[in-house]
Amino acid sequence: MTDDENSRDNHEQLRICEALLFASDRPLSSIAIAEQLTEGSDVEAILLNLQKKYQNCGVNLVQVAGKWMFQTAADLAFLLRKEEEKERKLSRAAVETLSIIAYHQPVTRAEIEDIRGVGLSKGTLDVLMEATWIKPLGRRRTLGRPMTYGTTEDFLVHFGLNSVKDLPGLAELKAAGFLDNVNTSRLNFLSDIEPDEEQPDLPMDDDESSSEEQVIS
Amino acid sequence: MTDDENSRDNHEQLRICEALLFASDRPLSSIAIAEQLTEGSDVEAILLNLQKKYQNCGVNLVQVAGKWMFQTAADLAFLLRKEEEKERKLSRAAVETLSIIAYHQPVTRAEIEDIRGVGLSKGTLDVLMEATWIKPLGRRRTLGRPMTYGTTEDFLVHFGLNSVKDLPGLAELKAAGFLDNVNTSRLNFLSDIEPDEEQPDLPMDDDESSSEEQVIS
Amino acid sequence: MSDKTESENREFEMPDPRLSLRQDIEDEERLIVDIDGFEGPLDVLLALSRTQKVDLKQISILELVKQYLDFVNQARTLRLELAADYLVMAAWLAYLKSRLLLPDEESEDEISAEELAARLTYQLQRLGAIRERAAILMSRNQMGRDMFARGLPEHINITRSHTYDLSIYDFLKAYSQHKTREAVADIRIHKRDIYSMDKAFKRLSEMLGIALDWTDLEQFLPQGIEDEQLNKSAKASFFTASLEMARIGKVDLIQKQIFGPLMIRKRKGDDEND
Repeated sequence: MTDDENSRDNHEQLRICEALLFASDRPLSSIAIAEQLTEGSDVEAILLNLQKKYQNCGVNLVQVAGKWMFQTAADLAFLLRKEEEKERKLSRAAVETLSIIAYHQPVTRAEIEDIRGVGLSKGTLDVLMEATWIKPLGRRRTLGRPMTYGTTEDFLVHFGLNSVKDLPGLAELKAAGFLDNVNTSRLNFLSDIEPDEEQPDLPMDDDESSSEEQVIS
Repeated sequence: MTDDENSRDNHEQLRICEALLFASDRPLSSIAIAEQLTEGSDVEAILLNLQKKYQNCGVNLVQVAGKWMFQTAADLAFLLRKEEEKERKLSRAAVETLSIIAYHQPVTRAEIEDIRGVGLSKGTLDVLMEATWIKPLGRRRTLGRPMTYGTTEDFLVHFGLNSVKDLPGLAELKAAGFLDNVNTSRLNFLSDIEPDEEQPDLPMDDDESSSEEQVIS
Repeated sequence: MSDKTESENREFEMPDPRLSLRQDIEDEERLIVDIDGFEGPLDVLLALSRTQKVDLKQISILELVKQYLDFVNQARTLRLELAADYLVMAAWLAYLKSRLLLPDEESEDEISAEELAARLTYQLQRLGAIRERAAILMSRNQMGRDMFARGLPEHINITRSHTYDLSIYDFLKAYSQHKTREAVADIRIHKRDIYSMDKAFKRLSEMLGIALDWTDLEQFLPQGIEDEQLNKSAKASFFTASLEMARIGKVDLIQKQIFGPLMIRKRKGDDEND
C-alpha cells in the first residue's frame, strides 16, 4: 500500500468509527467497534483521533463506563437543558443511598442502614433499580447470605463516569478509612467491633484491579 | 465586534447547532434552530457551514422535507442493521415464564402452567430458548418423563449474576419494594425459593441422541 | 424540595436550616427542630455537630451530647412523638456523657469512653463524607439533563450477545407481580374447632345450680380438652358467657386483682324469678 492509500484507508476506518458511534445512543466498546473495522486496524488510535477531531465541537466523543460514546458538549448544558423534561426527582434518602452504593459496592442493605443510621424505607432500592442505576451484585458469603448491591453501566453513563474508580473523592474517602468494612450491628458503636474477617464476595472490594469487571456489565 | 470575536461567535453558534441536531429526536427546521441561537445569527449560513464540515465524514447533515438531520453517510449504509435484527421486547408472559423458570428450576412445562395458573402459549418457551436464556435440563423421573427447563449461562451473564442463587429471595424483593401490595403476613403463605439441589433430574438419555451439550448444565 | 442539589450543597457550609433558633419563643435559646426533616438520630447529631461550626474532626462530643439531649427534651416538651431510635440514642448518649465525665475505671471488658466517643465521631464523619459526595455526584452534569445522547439513534449492525432486551428490574418485577397475584389467590382460612358461646352459656347455667358460693370461673371450664386452640376458645366463650349472664342479672362477678381469678356466684333469689 502506498502512503496515500494508507492514509485513505485510515480515513475510511475513522469514518466507520464515526458513523457507528454517531448512530448509537449507547456507549460502544472498542471491541464491538473493532469488529466492524478492517482486520488489524488500531482501534484505540482511531478512537483517540476521532476524539481529538471532535474536541472543540458541539458534540464530543467521551469515554464512559469503559466504552465510547458521542454526547453533547458539557458546556452547552445550559442551552440544551430541557426544562419540561422532568429530571428524576430523587428523595434525599434515595440520593444518599445511591452514593453509598456507588462508593461502598458491593454493599448490603443492612450496611446502607448502618451508615445512614436509619432504616431504609421500602421502595428506595426499588426506585434506584427502576432508574437502572443499581442492580443486585450477588450474595455475601456471610451469615444469612445477604444480597449485595452495586451500580450499573447506566449509572456511569448518566453521571459521565468512565468507571467507579472515577467517582469524585473516592481516594480521600478511602484514605480517611470511611470505606472500611461496615459493621452492621445496629448502633454499632454500642457493641465492640468484631473483626470482620468475612471473605469479600464478588468483584470489587478494595483492590483496584478487580473493579474493572464490575464496570463492564 | 472584531473579526476575531466574530469568528469565535460564529464557531459557538455552529457548535450549538451541531449539538441541537445531534440530540434532537426528529429533524429540525431552520426556524426551530434559530430560536436557540443568538438573535440575528444567519442560521441558513451556519447550517450550510455545518453541512460542509460533515461532507466527507461518516455522518452527513442532510435536509429531509425541508428539515435538517444527521444521518449515516450513504456509502456506510452497510453498517446499518437490518430491520429484523432489531432488539425485540419480550412479552409479559415470556418475562414471567422466564422468572418462574429461573426461580423454580428445574421445572416442567406443566409445572410452569400450574404455577402461573394459565396455559403456556405455544412459542413462549421457544422465544426464551431462542434468546438462549433457557435450556432443557433433562427429563423428570415421573410418569410421562416430562422435560424440565432451567436457565443458561447466557441468562446469568445477561443479568451479571454468578449463580441463580444470587437472585433476590422473596424477603429481599419485599424489602426492596417490589412486593408492595402484598401484606407482609401473607408472605408466609409464599414459600421462599430454594434452588432444588438434592434431586438432580436425569440427564437426557438414550432416546435422544442429540443430548450431549444439554446434559452439561 | 425543588432545588435539592443547591440546598444540599449549601447545607455543608451552613448550619442546618432544619435547626433554627426561633426568636418568637420566650426562651430565645430554644432550639426548634423540624423532626420530619430528619432521618434518624444520626442525621440529627450530624446537623447539631454542624452548628458547632467547627471541623467535624474537632467536634466536642460532650457539647454534642448536651445538644442532642436538649433536642430530645424539646421534642418531648412539644409533645412530638419521637421514634424509639431517637430515645435509644438519647439513653446511650447520656450513658456516654456520664462515662466521659467520670474518671475511667480500668476495666478489661468495657470499651473506654474515649473509644466510644471516637466511634461516634467516626460514624458522623463517615455520614458527613458520604453526604458531601452525594451532593457532588448530583451536581455533576447528568445525561438527559445537561448532556444528551444521540436523539435519533440508527440501528447499527453491532453483534450483540442478545437480541432481546430485558432489564433486571423488569425481570424481578414480573416475578414479584406473579407472587403478588399468588399471594392473593392463596389465602386459605383453616376451619378451627371452637367452643361456642351458646354451649358455654348452657354449661355455665347448668353448673351454677351446683356451685353455691364464689367459684373461680376456671372451674367451670370443660376438662380434658387436648387441643390448645379449643381450650382457648372455651376460655374466651366462658368469659363472654359470664359477662352476658352478669348483664342479664343471673350472676355476680368479682375480680380482686388484675389478672387474678374471676370469681362467679349465682345471684341470690334468682331461682324464684326464674
